[in-house]
Amino acid sequence: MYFSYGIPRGLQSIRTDWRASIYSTLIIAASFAMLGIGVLLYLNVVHISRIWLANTTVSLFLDQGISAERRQAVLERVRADPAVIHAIEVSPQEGLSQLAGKLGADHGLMNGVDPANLPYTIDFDLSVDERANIRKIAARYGALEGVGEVVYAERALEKVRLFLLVTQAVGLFFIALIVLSFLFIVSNSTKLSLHTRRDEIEILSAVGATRSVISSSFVIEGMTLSGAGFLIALGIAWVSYQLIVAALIWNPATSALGERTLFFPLKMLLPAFAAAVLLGGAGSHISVSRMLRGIEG
Amino acid sequence: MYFSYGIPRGLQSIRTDWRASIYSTLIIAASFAMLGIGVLLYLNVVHISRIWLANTTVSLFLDQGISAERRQAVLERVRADPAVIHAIEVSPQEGLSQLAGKLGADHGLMNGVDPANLPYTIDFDLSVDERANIRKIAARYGALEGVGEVVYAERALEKVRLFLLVTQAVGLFFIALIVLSFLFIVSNSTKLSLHTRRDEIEILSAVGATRSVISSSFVIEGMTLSGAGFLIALGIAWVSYQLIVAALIWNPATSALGERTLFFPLKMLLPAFAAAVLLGGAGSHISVSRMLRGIEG
Amino acid sequence: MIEFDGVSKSYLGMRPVLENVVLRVKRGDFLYLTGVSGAGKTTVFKLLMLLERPTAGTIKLNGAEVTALDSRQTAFHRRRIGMVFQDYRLLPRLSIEENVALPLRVAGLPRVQVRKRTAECLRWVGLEERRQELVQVLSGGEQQLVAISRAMAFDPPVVLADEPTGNLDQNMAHTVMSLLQRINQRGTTVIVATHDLHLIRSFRARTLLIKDRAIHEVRLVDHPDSPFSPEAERSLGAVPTG
Amino acid sequence: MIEFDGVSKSYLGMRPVLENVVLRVKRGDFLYLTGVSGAGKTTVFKLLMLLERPTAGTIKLNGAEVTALDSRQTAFHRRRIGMVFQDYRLLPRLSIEENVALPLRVAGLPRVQVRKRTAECLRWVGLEERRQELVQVLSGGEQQLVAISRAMAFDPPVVLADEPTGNLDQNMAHTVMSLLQRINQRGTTVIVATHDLHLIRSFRARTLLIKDRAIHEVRLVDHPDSPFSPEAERSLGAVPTG
Ligand SMILES: Nc1ncnc2c1ncn2[C@@H]1O[C@H](COP(=O)(O)OP(=O)(O)OP(=O)(O)O)[C@@H](O)[C@H]1O
Ligand SMILES: Nc1ncnc2c1ncn2[C@@H]1O[C@H](COP(=O)(O)OP(=O)(O)OP(=O)(O)O)[C@@H](O)[C@H]1O
Ligand SMILES: [Mg+2]
Ligand SMILES: [Mg+2]
Repeated sequence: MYFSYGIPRGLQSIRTDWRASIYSTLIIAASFAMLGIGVLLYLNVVHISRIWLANTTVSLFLDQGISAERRQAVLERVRADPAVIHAIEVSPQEGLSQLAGKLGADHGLMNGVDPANLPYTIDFDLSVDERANIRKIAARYGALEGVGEVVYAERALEKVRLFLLVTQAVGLFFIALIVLSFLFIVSNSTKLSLHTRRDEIEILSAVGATRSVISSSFVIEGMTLSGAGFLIALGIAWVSYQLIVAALIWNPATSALGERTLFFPLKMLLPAFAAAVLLGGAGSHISVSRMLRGIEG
Repeated sequence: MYFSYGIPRGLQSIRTDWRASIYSTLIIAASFAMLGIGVLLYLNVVHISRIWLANTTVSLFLDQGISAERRQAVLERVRADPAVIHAIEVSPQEGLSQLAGKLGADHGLMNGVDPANLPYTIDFDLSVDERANIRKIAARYGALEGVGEVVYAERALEKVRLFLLVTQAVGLFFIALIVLSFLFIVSNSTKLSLHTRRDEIEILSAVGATRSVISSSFVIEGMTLSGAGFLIALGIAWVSYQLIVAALIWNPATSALGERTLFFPLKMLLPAFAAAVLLGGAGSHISVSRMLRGIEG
Repeated sequence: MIEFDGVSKSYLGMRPVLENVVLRVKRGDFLYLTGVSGAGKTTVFKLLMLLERPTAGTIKLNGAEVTALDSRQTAFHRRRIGMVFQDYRLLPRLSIEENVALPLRVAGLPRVQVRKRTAECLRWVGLEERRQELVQVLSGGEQQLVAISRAMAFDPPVVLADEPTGNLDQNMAHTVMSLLQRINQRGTTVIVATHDLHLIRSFRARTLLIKDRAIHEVRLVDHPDSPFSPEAERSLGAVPTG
Repeated sequence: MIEFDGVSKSYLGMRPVLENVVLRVKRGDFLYLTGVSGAGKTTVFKLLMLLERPTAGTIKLNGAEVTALDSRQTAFHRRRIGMVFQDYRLLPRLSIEENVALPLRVAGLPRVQVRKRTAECLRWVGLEERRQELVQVLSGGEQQLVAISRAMAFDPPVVLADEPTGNLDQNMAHTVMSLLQRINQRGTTVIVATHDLHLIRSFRARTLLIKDRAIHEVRLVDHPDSPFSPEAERSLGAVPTG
């Protein structure tokens, strides 16, 4: 049925009524583009805020008067940890000047502080995947011999968590709305283009075509147009993405941001393409079937 | 022409082919909804980050050994400034404990600091409108008698400015894309629905209707459907907005955020509605005219 | 073969078109269905094709009740009837050949067979040379020939021709009627709906008249100008010819 | 009034339909245009209506060259010609009344006048009782009557009727032909395209034949069965009647 009638007829239909095909494809492409843009924006906001806003620097304050060997052993232990990135040792002098830097205008306050009172510290960051486990990791290092206090910005972490929560909730709500709008647009444009081909469907039915044969050519047509729309939208999204990343990287202030952006991964695109094609086919099938029930009374 | 033919015929067309009218209206509504959601999200992100992210606390460090009267005079002067909100006086003791709080885990460092070395400060915030003028305002207060140093987080401000810049640039780019997609969807669905009415246009032309008469009923139809689509989308956007705000306010952590959100102001909605109606009319007019040129050869 | 029993049809909210119609057509019959404009000729065909459902009564084809068929059976039922629609019902953007091939293709016939049969049907109406042309650019008569050709494509046991010569010149009309007679001689049941008394005069056959919502048999008389009795002639609203 | 001078027409990429056609029709003429299926009858009408443009030659109506008209003038030109299309070209979702009123409404006539004129045109074809019915549910013949009615609505100086009786019963055909003759007597130029020799036989008038891409005048003879000379009859592909 599909090979003898549906596929050739569906493709022929696209060719012979190429104007309507172009209009439908562009509607679908634009809807996919809107959807893709929404999802991409959301993914990047969550991704980048997860990386950037999370200040997960952990400071291990080593015991006062710790031996140089022990210090070295702790440092090596830290560096060997796969959860850890960017581990560095900070001497009391460096620590003091860093603190002065942090205080900014208030740096005058540090004048009375004696570096001899300060401990050596080891500062490190956690890899993105391990950031959720910061508490456990901190506790683990706190129990280590030679480590006095373990410090990390617990409060800042809470803020980031809240930010992510709000962003995700609001973002997902909006994405749900966009998906709904998208489905509305695609289904109504399918209905609109089929509505005008009621004649054709009636004629096919009158010459003895079964429902599934009639639907087959429309399913092929719907799948092709939807797939084409998806690919066009993907092209638009990709070009937009490249433009934005290029603009971000070009500006030194945002170049690090630009390098952290995401495009849709391939393992997401292939199922999405398949879904788009199926969606087009299913939409056409449903519309045609509904129309046929109407025609047959 | 519009009264004797265009308006009655346009409205009749909507009624008699109500299915196609519903399909078109829903396509337009969904596109407007996507557009509206995008714009609303953008407006709110910019608006809220402008208010919330901008840490514009200004600290006036008063001269060491300033008289109590003079301190009072400066405070009153500050409080009388319309650009200023939340002005408070901070004693050296209070300042020190605030600083310890800021340092968090590093608070042990403050043990060696003597509050007698610290000055009185006056901390205040700037009203949202005046935040851009922070430099000028700081300089003005620096010149005041009794004020030693004026401190504000210049670096943080730069960061926020950058954030806003990136958000606005990326946001506007995406909004441009959404607007383009929107126009594509609306124009192509107009073309699609007119394409199928080529017969009707040919018949009108054959019975002696001028181009403007033919176009008139389609213009009325396009305006009505586009206006209806706009209103439906507005309803969707409003309900979504209310839901999100209610959710934000319901959570104590985000309730302050929820209270700061914006919906489209009325003075923006009225022109937008007019634009939607005009867009629908213009789109139909252009499509019909192009088709007529094709028919007349 | 075709049996209408007490069939009534009224379209939604309209006065009835047919009332309590009884009709018997035997396999291999050739007959005319006539009546004034709006009498219900097309309606009878549509009922038989299941394009409309009767308000009351039963319709049988080969003893099987057609109104009881489900969607799939309806499709197979329609393949047993070739109908020439009064308004042709062609797909304008397809070529002549593709329109004629349509019933064969939707039935899933192999490509070679479709091509062979299509060529044959087109030869009968003299359109095989022009088979690539789009139907939408054809003249009225040419479209009618395509419609006739398509109705024959399946070689169905029943052919219903609704006003098949209304847009044809006399020569072409003669060809088409001869064609219908030829397939009838091979066993196909043929019903021609027409109001063209000259046609009936040239190709005499059993004639049914729809009048006052019922189907009557018309008595044929042996008169060179009119095949009908004066009474039947009057019911048909015919004006005296010649 | 109507002048074709050296008019040729070939549709895109096809062999020519008309070549170097010369035609003169005087105001108040009544004439038949005949020819086999696909001869070009409809094409002649479409050229005159400016629905198609000639490949060569000039067409004049009342001395004004129609091919030189701009878009607006074309609309006014078409209001001077009432055409009954072979395929009716009605708007199926409008009522009978609205279809007939269409040319009047698009011309901007006041509502009262539109209603009055529409009722009058519908009365001529006997459809005034059914004016509210949708065109899409009408029978073939009823639609043809609506198309005829619409062509008269503007009371145009020229009426072109393309196969106007192809789907009508004899009685209705007679009514329509009498109507055309009556408006012709009031000064309207009427051209009827038909291949129905019986029609020409009943309502004799000057007859033009399209043959071999040219228009020929047909000599009328005084014979009860055929109005044409045997030669003309042969060109028309008519089979001997009776
Ligand atoms: N779908 C429908 N809804 C309502 N009325 C209809 C419908 N189809 C046909 N009719 C009406 O039923 C009557 C019979 O129509 P039908 O088409 O059967 O006539 P007919 O004998 O074929 O006439 P003609 O010779 O003009 O084709 C007509 O008056 C027509 O208006
Ligand atoms: N738009 C078109 N494009 C290509 N060919 C066309 C077009 N319109 C008509 N033709 C061809 O021109 C020829 C004349 O067509 P026309 O409709 O004028 O014939 P006609 O005399 O009216 O025939 P009929 O009696 O069958 O209506 C036909 O062979 C037809 O196929
Ligand atoms: Mg009929
Ligand atoms: Mg013709």
